[in-house]
Amino acid sequence: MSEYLLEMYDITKEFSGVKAIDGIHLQVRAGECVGLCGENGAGKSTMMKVLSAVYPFGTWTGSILWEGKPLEARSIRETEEAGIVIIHQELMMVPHLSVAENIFLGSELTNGAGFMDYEAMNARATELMKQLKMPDINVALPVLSYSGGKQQLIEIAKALNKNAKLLILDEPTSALTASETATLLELVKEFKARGMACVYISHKLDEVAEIADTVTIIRDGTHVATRPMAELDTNSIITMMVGREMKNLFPREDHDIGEVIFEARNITCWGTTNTERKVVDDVSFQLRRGEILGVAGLVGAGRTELASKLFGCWPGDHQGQIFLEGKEITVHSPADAVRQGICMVPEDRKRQGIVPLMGVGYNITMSVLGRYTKNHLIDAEAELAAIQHEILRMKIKTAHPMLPIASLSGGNQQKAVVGKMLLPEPKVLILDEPTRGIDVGAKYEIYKLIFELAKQGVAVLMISSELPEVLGISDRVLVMGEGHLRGDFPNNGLSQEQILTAAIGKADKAAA
Amino acid sequence: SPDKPVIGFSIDDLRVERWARDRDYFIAAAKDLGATVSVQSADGNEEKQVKQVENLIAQKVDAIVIVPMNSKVFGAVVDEAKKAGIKILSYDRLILNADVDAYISFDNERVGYLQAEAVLKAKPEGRYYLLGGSPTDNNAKLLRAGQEKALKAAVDSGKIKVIGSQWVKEWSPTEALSIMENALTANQNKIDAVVASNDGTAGGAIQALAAQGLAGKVAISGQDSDLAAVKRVIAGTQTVTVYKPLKLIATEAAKLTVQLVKKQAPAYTTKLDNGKKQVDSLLLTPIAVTKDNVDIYVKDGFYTKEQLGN
Amino acid sequence: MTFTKKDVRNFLSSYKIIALVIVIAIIWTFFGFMTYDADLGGSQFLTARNFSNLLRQMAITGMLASAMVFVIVAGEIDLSVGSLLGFLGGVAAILDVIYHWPLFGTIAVVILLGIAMGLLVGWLTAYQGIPSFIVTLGGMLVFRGAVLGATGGITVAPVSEGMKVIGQGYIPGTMGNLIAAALFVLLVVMAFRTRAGRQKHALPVASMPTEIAKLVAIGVVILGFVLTLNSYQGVPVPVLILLVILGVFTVIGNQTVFGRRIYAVGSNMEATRLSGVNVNLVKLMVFGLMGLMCAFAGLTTTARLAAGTPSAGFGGELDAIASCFIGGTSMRGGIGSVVGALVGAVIMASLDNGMSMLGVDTFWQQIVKGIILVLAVWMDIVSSGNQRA
Amino acid sequence: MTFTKKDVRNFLSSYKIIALVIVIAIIWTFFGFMTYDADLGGSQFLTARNFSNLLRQMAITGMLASAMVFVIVAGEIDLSVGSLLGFLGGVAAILDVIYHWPLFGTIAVVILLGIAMGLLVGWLTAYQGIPSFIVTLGGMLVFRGAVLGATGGITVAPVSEGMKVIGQGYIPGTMGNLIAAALFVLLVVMAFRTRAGRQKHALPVASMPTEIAKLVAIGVVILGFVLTLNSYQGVPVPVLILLVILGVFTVIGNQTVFGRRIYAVGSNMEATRLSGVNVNLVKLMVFGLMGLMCAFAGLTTTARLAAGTPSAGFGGELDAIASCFIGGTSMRGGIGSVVGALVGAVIMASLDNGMSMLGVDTFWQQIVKGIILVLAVWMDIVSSGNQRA
Ligand SMILES: Nc1ncnc2c1ncn2[C@@H]1O[C@H](COP(=O)(O)OP(=O)(O)OP(=O)(O)O)[C@@H](O)[C@H]1O
Ligand SMILES: Nc1ncnc2c1ncn2[C@@H]1O[C@H](COP(=O)(O)OP(=O)(O)OP(=O)(O)O)[C@@H](O)[C@H]1O
Ligand SMILES: O[C@@H]1[C@@H](O)[C@H](O)OC[C@H]1O
Ligand SMILES: [Mg+2]
Ligand SMILES: [Mg+2]
Repeated sequence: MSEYLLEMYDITKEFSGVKAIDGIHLQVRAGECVGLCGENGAGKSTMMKVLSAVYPFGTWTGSILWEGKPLEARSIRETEEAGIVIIHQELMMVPHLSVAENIFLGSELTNGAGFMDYEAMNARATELMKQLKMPDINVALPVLSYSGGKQQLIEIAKALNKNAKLLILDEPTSALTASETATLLELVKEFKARGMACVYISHKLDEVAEIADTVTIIRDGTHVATRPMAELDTNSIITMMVGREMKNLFPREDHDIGEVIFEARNITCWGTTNTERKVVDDVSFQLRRGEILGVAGLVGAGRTELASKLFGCWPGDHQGQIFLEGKEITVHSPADAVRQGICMVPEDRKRQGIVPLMGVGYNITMSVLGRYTKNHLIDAEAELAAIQHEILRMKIKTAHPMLPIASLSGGNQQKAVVGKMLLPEPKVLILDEPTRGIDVGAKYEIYKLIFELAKQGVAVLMISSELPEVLGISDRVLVMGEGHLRGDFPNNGLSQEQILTAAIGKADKAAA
Repeated sequence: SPDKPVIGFSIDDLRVERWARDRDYFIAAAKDLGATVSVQSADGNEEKQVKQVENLIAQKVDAIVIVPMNSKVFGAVVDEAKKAGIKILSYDRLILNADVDAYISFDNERVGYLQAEAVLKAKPEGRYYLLGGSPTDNNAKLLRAGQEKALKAAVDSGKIKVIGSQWVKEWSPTEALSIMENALTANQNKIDAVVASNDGTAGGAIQALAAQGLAGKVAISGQDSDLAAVKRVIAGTQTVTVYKPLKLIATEAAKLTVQLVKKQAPAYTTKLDNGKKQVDSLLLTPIAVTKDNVDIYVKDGFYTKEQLGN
Repeated sequence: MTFTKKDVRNFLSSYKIIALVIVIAIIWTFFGFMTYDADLGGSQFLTARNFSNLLRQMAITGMLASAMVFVIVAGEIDLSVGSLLGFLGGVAAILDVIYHWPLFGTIAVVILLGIAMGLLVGWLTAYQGIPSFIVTLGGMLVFRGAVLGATGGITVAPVSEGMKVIGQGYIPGTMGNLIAAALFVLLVVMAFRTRAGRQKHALPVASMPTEIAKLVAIGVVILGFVLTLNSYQGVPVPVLILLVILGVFTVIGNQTVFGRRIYAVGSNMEATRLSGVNVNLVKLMVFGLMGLMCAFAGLTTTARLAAGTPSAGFGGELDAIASCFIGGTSMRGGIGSVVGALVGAVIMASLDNGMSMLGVDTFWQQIVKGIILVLAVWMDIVSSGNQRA
Repeated sequence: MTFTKKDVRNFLSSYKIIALVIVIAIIWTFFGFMTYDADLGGSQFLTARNFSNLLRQMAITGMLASAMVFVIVAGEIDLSVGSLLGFLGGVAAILDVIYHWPLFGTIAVVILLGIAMGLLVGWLTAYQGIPSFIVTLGGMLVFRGAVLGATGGITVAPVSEGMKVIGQGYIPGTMGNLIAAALFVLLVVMAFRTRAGRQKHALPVASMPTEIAKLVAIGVVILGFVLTLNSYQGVPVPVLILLVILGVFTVIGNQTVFGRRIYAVGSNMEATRLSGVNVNLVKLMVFGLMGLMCAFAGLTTTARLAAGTPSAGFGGELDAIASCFIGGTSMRGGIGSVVGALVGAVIMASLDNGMSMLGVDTFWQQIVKGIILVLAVWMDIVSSGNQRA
């Protein structure tokens, strides 16, 4: 019997001729948690998809040994039967099915007559919810009634239900609140104690540091190092990931803060599924020229809704006033907003940010294409010049400007989306989770850009769930909780604890 | 070439039963005369039919026989054929405003007249329902005109009352069935006669009558002598079907076409104005067939005894 | 008590079927009023006999729509069903009329052929990855050609008496009553079992009086349905078949693994696939089911006309699809119910039937139907607050 | 040198149009061979006259397909175009035949009406959020009814001489040559300007010999095209109109802000909207364009038949949609080109034309067409490696 539960050797996987991973190896012992780290596009998810037979045996090369024996799975079902269970980076829920049905999807329980045994499934699901410390979830309701964070935990319940020997978690916490993250990490530790192995992928390196026993680092599809966590710290992981040392994660630069340029007054938004619920409740704030205003809060605090409303794309009912440079403006659509100088980089890059079939360049000029026309026809040269300029300014890594944006790494896609929203030369720039799911290197580039903009006098509203980021970047911090504005703090000596307390609501009175 | 003529036969829609028969008789007759036939069916689509005639011209056939889906749309393409030296025969339906060489047919208004006449004979008094043909088929309008002509006197004298009328989309039997069911319901079965415009739609309507135990009690017409319809006439559930001796028209048409190609003079019965010229025409007489004279089919060799026996 | 727009919207979106039933009520009232004729002793539209007509006239569309719901829920579409129906009906007529096959044999062969064709379409879509829109567009042409080829363009008639019963027969009154009673008992038992089950897991249940009221209402509807039809000639055979299909398909959709997976596939195919579900198989089977329903519909059409005609079924796909959409099935997949689709089919049939009784011109009939279709979906969108703009 | 399967696949997926042209070549060779007749002095299919026929026969479908590409690229569908074409053609005939309007007036009114109807459909889809499948399914019924109502089910004929020219006229030979020459010069100039532009920005360009070879090839095609048509009667007017549409639409698709946005909307509507693009307006305009093309197609149909007929355009939507799909337009939106759609239309027309010349039974024609449609899309899927299974 081998010392390892899982061994992967020399794994290589190509996508239409391009090697996404190239000869990587990975070993996991029973009861061990292996952290898998690497930049965006390094090949982490691909590696795990190979393992779980999302890419079946035969579509990649190399060998996998499971409990010492070769594993040549052609379907997900086979790997699940072996005890390998994966929680994917993207949410994989079926929105219209109930929580219980989702948990049992693919392994439904049936009664004697061959019908769905809802009683048994609901009972088991309720039990799982209790284990995950979410006892008030009604497992008979459709999954879409719950927020993204809850859905992520339901996803974990689904994985638990499968008797995993090896659990793969691919970026499980990018949509979780701090307390939900803590719950999750606790659970993983518990599983470990019971002998379950796991592979943990995350860009949040402190999480990796907290639970990994061993860390494997990959870069550009190749293996860099495998070390016990005990010999590492987050800095050394970063160095190995990006191939160089990064001393300062937040490149703060001085910038002048000017007069009030933007004001939101008494903004209220109602929900879309539950039209009675106020998802933003009477929020008012001001924003100054050259100011970076961070917005912190728990998931579901209503930050995205607030941003959507300001940008004219909140689909539910809403009310409130918006002032730009002292004048009240109306914003019925993103087109209105962009025209008046308000731009937004949305939260969900894949769904709301990129136009996947188009080239990077065309994505960048999308908002201002009208500028590059002569006699109503696009002046290809002028457009190209602008694109080249923007690609350089944003340091976007791409073979050439016409490459479909979908084939870029996440970080570079994000830079292109930001670039798109800079071309209209906004007075106010809203960034909703601008660094979600992107690696440290790309984050760094984006921070630098934010300071650059602030120096030029742009007012930046940055929504972020990563408190270090909020504290590292902002001049001032708004804290939201349950739709209310719960605090407005200048960022000097502000601590994570202060923000969290405010977010949960205890600082209600202290605010404003 | 004149000694081995190639004839194009462009048919409106083979989903209507009679045209399949016309085709078979025509091909057989042409073969006997040493000619070959290229058959085209347009599925009831006039644009497609025009295209098919164009293709026949490009194929350099010697003559084209057309059953027009729409009589008024062939002016241009017929001109083109003439320029290419191709003879054009208008079959069953007269092509209007075009330089056609000859026309052979049964008179459609006459068919309508016969239908209504036979029904009227069976039910000289009572409540009448008119089940028309496809609202997009010009022939359906001619049939209706003939039917109305036949009924006019009785309507005026108040002996009969037309209590409703509908057109049947695409001559569809299913549609006819629903229409009849609804008409019967709306009138609490108080319908004495149905003037249906062809056998297919009559077949649908008769199923609705049968469901009410009225098949055979209500007089109903048809045309084309579809096998199913002839069987119904024998069984007494359909009053009349108009027999257009298809073998006759097809054989005559084949003969006429070959004569045209060979530049011989065919025997015409009359000349008809088609809006552009006086077209040499050969008009054959349709025959109303009721229970009394159904033996005509066997005599004519249209159906065998076995076919009708069933 | 005053209703706000929001209240109405919430009510309608949680009780979609009720909104549809209201639409039916309006349509029926309208036609009932318009066909009122003192001479004939009342409204001709609102008679047991016309009710029977209406149901028979919707039966074929209903059969197609029952399976089309699943096709659309699974995120696909089938444009070939009308032509396939025509083809299968033609085959049935040929076997029956020309070859004098025993009824049983004819039915068996047609059903097998239907399933085979459905599976072929499904295989091309699911396993070859050709969008179903294309496969079935092609299929529509192929089957249309096939029916012409098979029948030679000739009406094949008359079919045997046994065959006719499928389309034209009625269930005797007492038997109808019996079936209705059995059905009601079954529903009551099921309702209470579900209730008990939910209570056991502390899931929300309706209050006891509400539950009983609901069951009484259902009982009244079933009773009214059977009594009305019995007061004419009894439950028509195709309507009974359709009701059985409704029952079976509803159970499939809600209570079986296969059914739930149809919804899962349509709602999020990728997630379903990654849960280890063989999504291709699910799609394949859905199309197989569609083929089976085409066979039923084809047999019924041939039986109803007592003839196989080359133009049968032409355009039937549009009626079926429209019924689904009117009945609340979502274009985007994942949402829809068989009962909704059948209610949609009733609405369409009511319009046809009523306008035809009023002697409305064909062209107006089409215009009105087109407008109602759009209106129905628009109402659905507005009421569920999904408006895009 | 050997080709692997992969090489072929890469080649085909980067030069889709070439793959399609190869398909055409195969079809033409086949029919050319089959229609060879020593008596008549050669192949009847491969004659100038039949080439002219073929192009005229595809012109109407081509017009619809040109705009349909944009509709599908924008992620929508339009099932109503056949009926709208019929309706507009009917209106044209009525104004021309019954009211003796001057040609100019008729054309203007029909065009405006077409655009208005297109915008109405677009408004319901884009601003009311009703899926275009539904809106246009309803529209299909409404327009079909409207044409019946307008014409009373009667063919309206004969149209004026002026009107006829639109559908039946030819461009004199010399003029045809002139236009061709001008076009060629324009293409050469544009090619070199684009090239220079790309070079300036260090974008990859084809090597100079390749570029020249390409231009020479284009020149030969244009020359062959015009000479062939001139050897018969000249370039048919509807074909010229179609070519102009091809040119204009290609420019719209590639060189205008509007065109770029159509592709963006179809590829990711949400992202496009959040980029500050008024996506509803884009969709509205796409449907307006579709309406305009229906007007063109309707006028051409009426002119070609010299009559307005109640059944004109019936089923035209299916041909148009099929052409787009054969021509490489993606079901999922975001991908497609006008030239591809026209090549698709040529393929469909060639099949119809060739099989009709061979005297193939109609039912076989439909079956073959259905199969080719599925096959073409399947090949596209396989060659671009997008197979799902
Ligand atoms: N389906 C695919 N087709 C083509 N290329 C792909 C596909 N999936 C992944 N890739 C490419 O493979 C490489 C590895 O991607 P992968 O998703 O494994 O990265 P990752 O390490 O998980 O990154 P992240 O941290 O952003 O999640 C990337 O360059 C990516 O663009
Ligand atoms: N209790 C809840 N029930 C149902 N849906 C909820 C609930 N809370 C939040 N949501 C939904 O979950 C989504 C996430 O919430 P929202 O976008 O407001 O959070 P946020 O503060 O922007 O946080 P983040 O963007 O980090 O997720 C929203 O679509 C919201 O409507
Ligand atoms: O014979 C009939 C024909 O004259 C008519 O035009 O179409 C229907 C047929 O039944
Ligand atoms: Mg990843
Ligand atoms: Mg958010």
